Amino acid sequence: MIINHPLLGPRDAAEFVYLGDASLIDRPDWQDPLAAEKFHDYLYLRDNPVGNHRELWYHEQGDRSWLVVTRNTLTHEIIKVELATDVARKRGRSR
Amino acid sequence: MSQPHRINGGLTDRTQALHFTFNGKAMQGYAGDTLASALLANGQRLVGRSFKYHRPRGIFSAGSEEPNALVELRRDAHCEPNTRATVAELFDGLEARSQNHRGSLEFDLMAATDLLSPFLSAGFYYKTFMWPKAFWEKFYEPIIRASAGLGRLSGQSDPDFYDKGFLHCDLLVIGAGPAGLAAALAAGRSGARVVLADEDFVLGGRLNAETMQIGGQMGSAWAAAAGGELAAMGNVRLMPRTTVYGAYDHGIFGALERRTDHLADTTGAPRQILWRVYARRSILAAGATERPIAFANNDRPGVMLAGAVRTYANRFGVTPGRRVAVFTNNDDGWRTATDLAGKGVEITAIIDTRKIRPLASIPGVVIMTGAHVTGTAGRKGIKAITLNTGQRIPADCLAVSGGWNPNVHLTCHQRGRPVWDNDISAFVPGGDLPPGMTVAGAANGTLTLAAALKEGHATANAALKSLGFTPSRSQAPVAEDEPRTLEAFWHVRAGRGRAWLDFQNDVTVKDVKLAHQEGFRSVEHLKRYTTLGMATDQGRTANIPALAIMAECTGKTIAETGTTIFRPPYTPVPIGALAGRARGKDFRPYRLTPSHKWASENGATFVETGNWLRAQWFARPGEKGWRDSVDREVRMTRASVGICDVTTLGKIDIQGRDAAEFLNRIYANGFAKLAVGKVRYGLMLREDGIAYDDGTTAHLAENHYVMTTTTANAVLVFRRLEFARQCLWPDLDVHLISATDGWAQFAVAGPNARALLAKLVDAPFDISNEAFPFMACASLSVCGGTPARLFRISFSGELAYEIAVPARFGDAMIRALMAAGKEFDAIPYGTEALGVMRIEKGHAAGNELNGQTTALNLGLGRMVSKKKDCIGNVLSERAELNRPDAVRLVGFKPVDRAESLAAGAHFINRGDPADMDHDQGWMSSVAFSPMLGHSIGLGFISRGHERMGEIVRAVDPIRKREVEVEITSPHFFDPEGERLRV
Amino acid sequence: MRYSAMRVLLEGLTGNRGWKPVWRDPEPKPQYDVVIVGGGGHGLATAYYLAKQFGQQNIAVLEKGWIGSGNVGRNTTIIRSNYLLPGNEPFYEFSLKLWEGLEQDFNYNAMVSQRSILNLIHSDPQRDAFARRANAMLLAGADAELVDAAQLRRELPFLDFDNARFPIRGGLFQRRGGTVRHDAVAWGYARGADSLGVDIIQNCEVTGFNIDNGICRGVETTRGNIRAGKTAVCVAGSSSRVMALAGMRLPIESHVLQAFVTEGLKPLLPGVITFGAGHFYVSQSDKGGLVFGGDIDGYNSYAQRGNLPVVEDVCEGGMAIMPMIGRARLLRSWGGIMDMSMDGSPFIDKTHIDGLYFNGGWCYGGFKATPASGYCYAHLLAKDTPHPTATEYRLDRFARGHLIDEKGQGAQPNLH
Amino acid sequence: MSKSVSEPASEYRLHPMPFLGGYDQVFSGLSLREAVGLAIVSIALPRGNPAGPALEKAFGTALPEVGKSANAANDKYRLLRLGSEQVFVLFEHATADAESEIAALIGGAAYTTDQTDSWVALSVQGARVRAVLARICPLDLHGGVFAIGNVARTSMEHLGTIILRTDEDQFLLLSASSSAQSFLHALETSIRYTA
Repeated sequence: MIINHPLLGPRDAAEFVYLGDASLIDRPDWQDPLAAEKFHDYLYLRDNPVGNHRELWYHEQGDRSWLVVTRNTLTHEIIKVELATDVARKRGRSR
Repeated sequence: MSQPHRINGGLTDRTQALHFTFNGKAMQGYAGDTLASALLANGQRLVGRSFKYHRPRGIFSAGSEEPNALVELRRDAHCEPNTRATVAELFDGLEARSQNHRGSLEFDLMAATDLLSPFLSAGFYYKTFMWPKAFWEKFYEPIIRASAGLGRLSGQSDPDFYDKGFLHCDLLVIGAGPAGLAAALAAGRSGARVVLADEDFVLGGRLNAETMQIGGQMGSAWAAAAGGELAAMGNVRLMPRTTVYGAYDHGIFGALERRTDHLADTTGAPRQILWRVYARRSILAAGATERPIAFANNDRPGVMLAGAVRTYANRFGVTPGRRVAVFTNNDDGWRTATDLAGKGVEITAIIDTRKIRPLASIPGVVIMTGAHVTGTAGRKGIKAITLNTGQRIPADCLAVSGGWNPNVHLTCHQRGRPVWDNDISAFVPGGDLPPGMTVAGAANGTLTLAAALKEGHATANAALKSLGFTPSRSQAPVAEDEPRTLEAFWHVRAGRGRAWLDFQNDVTVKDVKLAHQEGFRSVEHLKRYTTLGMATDQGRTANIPALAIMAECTGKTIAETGTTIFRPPYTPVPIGALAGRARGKDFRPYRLTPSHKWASENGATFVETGNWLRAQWFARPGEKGWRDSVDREVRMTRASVGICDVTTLGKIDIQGRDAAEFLNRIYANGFAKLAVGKVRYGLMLREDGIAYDDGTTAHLAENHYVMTTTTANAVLVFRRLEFARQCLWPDLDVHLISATDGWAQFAVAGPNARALLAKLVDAPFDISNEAFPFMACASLSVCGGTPARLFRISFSGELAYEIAVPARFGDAMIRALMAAGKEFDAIPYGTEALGVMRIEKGHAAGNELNGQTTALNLGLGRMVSKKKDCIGNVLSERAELNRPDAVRLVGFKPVDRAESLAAGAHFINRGDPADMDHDQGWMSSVAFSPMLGHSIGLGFISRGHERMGEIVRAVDPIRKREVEVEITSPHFFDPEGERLRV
Repeated sequence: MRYSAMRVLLEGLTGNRGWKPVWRDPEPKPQYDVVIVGGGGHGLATAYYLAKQFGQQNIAVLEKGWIGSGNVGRNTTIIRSNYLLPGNEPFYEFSLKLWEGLEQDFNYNAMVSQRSILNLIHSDPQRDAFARRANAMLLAGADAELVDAAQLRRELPFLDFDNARFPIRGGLFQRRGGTVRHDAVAWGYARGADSLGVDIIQNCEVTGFNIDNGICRGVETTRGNIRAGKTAVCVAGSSSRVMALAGMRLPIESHVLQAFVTEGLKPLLPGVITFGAGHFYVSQSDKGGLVFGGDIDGYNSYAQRGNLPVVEDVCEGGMAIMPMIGRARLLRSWGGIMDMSMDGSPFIDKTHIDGLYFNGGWCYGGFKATPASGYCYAHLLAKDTPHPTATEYRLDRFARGHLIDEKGQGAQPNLH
Repeated sequence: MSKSVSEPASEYRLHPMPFLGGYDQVFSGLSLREAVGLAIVSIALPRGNPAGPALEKAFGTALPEVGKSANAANDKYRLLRLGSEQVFVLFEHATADAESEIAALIGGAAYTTDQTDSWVALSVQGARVRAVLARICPLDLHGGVFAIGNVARTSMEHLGTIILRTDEDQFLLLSASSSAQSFLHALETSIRYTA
């Protein structure tokens, strides 16, 4: 596979390490009254769709950036590639 | 004449005779021959035996679809089994042997199985060999295994080298037949970067096998000229002898280039190169494969594909027979007759299944239309054919054509399914091609020459346009379309005897019918039950006729019946090529510590730790075994001072205004308030609350830390930190860079560590206990100006430091340390002594931090802060991770101190049976403690911390041992930690 | 119809005209006591044991394609019970014991071949871990044998003992491990179940569940609605997709695992060999092909095909331990969809929806589990209590913190 | 800081050793040479506190885009932009104090780390350099794609590598210093196999 890195252009997916569902960005608040349950769902119940999947890839043999790749799990077509930092900020993560 | 079947013409070089042997018999061919064409030239019809019935087999095709002519090439370790003679390029000195027979090829003792064929129908083995139970493995299976299989591997290491590479292009053209050449010419002339690959060693594909003309030239001559033009273009890479075997995601192709397989001397250069081709667009122009018609005893040597017979005559100047008959359902078969007749070969009959007017008349030839071949005669090579009329016609070669199947394989390597085309009665590429791929020529079902050339040209131009190139103005090469009508005809019902579909695996028409009868009607069930298409040729000539017969049985169309899935590779690829250079010591790179050279000069034995090589111990003369060395290293370190290269520990340079906050969230214990100049031990959890890694982090300067990780986890921890910094807290100002390789780091441990270091640390830096206490760190200089970092940390439990210098000084540093330590009898110690000392001190290492243990299990539960946000603390509180009977890390001593302990033993309470229900835990690490004089162990046992002094059994049934052990504190040596603070 | 050598002889003499379909092709009935969704090895085995051991009569197996088209039809055919953890080892040992009597039990030769499985050891910590595991196996009544490099060299002289990047220091044998002809397992269970009255319905895809007040009453399919007393899902790589029809999210990701076979070769390898420092395992089939595999590709996928880096990685591992296979040619590769769970261990459990049961999360270890998975699932369906060897395969174990993590990789499915 | 004024005296003076002993070989149509004395200092750009202007002032050139390099105004420093927050500065500098030179130059505008000893640097040059690298480098090194001055971080033979095109037929390769021997072996093998 080839991942079109937003900064570097197309790179072989072999340069990357796969993590999984991009919802791993949405780490719950540790002080939430339901923290135990939310952390369980966060860690263990991830999206596993047939079709488009937003997922985290790490460019370990490259610029060390984490990417959010939208990829079809049936065709492997990659629809979108974003810097995970940008996605995280958009999702309200900061400090 | 040594080559009785050699005739005039063809592309071989008659001035270059090549000598080779087949089954030890000396033969001769010419440059440009394949082994198959040379064997045919020498009149060798019988070349192998089939898989199941050991039937005699001859050369069937002239290409990579060959099911029959599989041979072993070369000898000894170079022996290459299952090689298709039809694609093996002849070279001087080639040795070839037939395979899969017991006794000689001519008199194969296993041929008796053919007599049992009524009992060996498809799937018979699923129905028998069940009684008595023990007989399967001891008796039946070994017999089946020995008679199955095909060629033999030598059992020796492959002596050849292989390499891999990467190619990038705008357009990959797969196949250099007419369509592929036309496409490559169009693309090359436009300036695009083109790769043109073909599995053959000559460009041109069928052009070399036919007598057609392009632009007034012989097709083969045109192909040679086109090759010349392409070779002269700097933007085109011509790759003959290269099979594009797989189409992978996003335009990446696997291609195997054979570099030395056609050479007698293969030493030095890589035998084959596995290319990963990154193509923005691709054109599949892989041609088509002819298919046979099934009839009784159609598997005898001499029965061949009609197109192959033409290939041998036109390209190689070889006639496969002296009296050739043709059996066809299409116009193409007639061409075999006219081409061979034109070369003076006797044609005895042309049998066409169609009721048509004869397409040619050749004097003396029996021409029958609307007729069938119903049988053949001749045990090891046909002598005659019989027709449905009962007529018997002599023939030593029967050229059969059932039409052509486009080579759609690569179009199906992703999601594509081919679609049935009634016009040519064959599957053609469907709509769902790999992105960027188009198909041209015969592979696309465009089976005539002029149309294929035009399509190649047009397809290339369309691909170029989509890439933004301006196509050149050149026109498609001009030729005439040959007649190509066909009426589907799959098998002859009349006739006595079995009719073969899969020649190699011995699958007959009857087997397909039996599969249907037994309910194996899905094409995949058919394949799996009968083994149809699972041989080395993947059923290239067998599958479609078999599908047609299954369709007949079920009353469905072939389109409804569908095909099995084509999967990579298109043709088989040696494992050696797929592995490339990665073998032996080159399997993975080595990482060497800065003191490696010094250590190897000083008696070190090295051990692989991940990719690192580390000194395990340093043997001294007179030491009888590794234990002597290790015991000495421990004793001398604890008595005076020892030095150990600890560079392999991961080092991560962490900087930023928020570095402290970041560390505080990464580690389970607090890091927010670590003062500059101090080091702290940290425990990292995974988000699921399991202990992950541990190490020390030093606060070097404001906003500047250096973290150490375990050797094994250095890369993984870095990855996790990047995840946290980019995905979880993207606005924390914190930056990471690996410093593992940058610093040569040495542990200096033992009562004289300070005295030794004092000789090296530059004035005025003060390393006294007061000025530089336990857990202090500093940047300073050593040995007269070399920058260094000093950490007062201890893994051994001794007064200890770790001193780091830039890696380029590592070799000099170990020599300086040893020189300065001479007066203290300083010794180097390796990973074994390191391990012994850490066990004596009860420190957890990899065997304890195995990804299954919690801080609680490790006795570090209190380190996990509940007062801050950090990775893993929420889920570490889950109930079952905190059960009162959870295992705890404790120490173990053998009750009988003379006994030695074994890691991996399980703990069972005294009086309990030794079974899984009574399993109390396990011994994780053991060592002989030279300080205590007996074996000690660390291990996990249920409620261990409450059971000090209790005696349990350490059972080790795998080594048939059992030792009674006493549960103790894990801190065996200097439990109060007095030595490291002095 | 009973299969035997005599039968083969008789049929052979009479033109093989008497063989009957191995399973019927019935129309689905409107109602069954138990509907099993998924006609793979586990589903067919479940039906077989439900009928045979637990006396259930009215059972259907629904398969969206052809039976055995999932992972039982595309794997590396290995059976073994060399597990470490108490939640796993007794279960897999139970499975191995079922394999040992399977062919006589269902009267079909699935070629269960206990040729042994070997895990190579390359370092001291690895030996410690394997010793712990071997002892766990013995404590659970399985067999295990720890050998040193010298013995291995005598048994398997073709391994690279002299020049390996990661030296071979020994190995853990399970002599009772081995291989089974994978397709035949599906066919044998299908034949056995069919003969006990189970309806095996191919080309019947489940498109929804009829859930009413928290109770599952049956399934909607491409061949109509079918009512069911109990609905048992058993669809491996499709687990997430199918259970989503019931509104459930699972601790499972679907990943592709590639496997490979070479051209046929005369007997070369005695048993199954697993490289301990790379990703490679291999055995030789009765037909002579070297059947081998390695790591999963590592990204979520339902594509049943993989990519080159893993192909290369696997072959590199192969050449690293047995450089004699360089000239063997890779003939065919394929990809199966693995239901990778969050701790690498499976589920055999009721769901929170009454009447709906789930079996899945087998990662790439499902094949060897087939008999026990079927047996234990049948036990759960028949008795509503877990079989004693499958008590820990619960869906709520992550919430409780009861992890069954053999590899210690945590909630990272692609590392299990 | 050059070798200077007040180095403390010591009887154990340490002499640096190049990771490949100063390797320097000429093959047919190709030369391969360890770049000894090349200092590497990484600069991390602070978050929420743009350092661009300060760095531009310090080096006399704007920071290159990711994947590009630029020479400082004085031609002494070459800046390699490896990531959005990461720049490597390469310059000739023999002693082990390169980091302090850059830190002083940029005056605290960004974070600096000495990377000199983390990397082995090999310069490879010659007519067949692309054919040699094509055996191990997954990147497209065609001049139209990877122009002079382009820089990328990738993996070759399982080793992380930074590749900088310094001329039409010349590349500078940086790979981890601990595996320098294996990296050299990979290159030498490529050279042998393409001979």
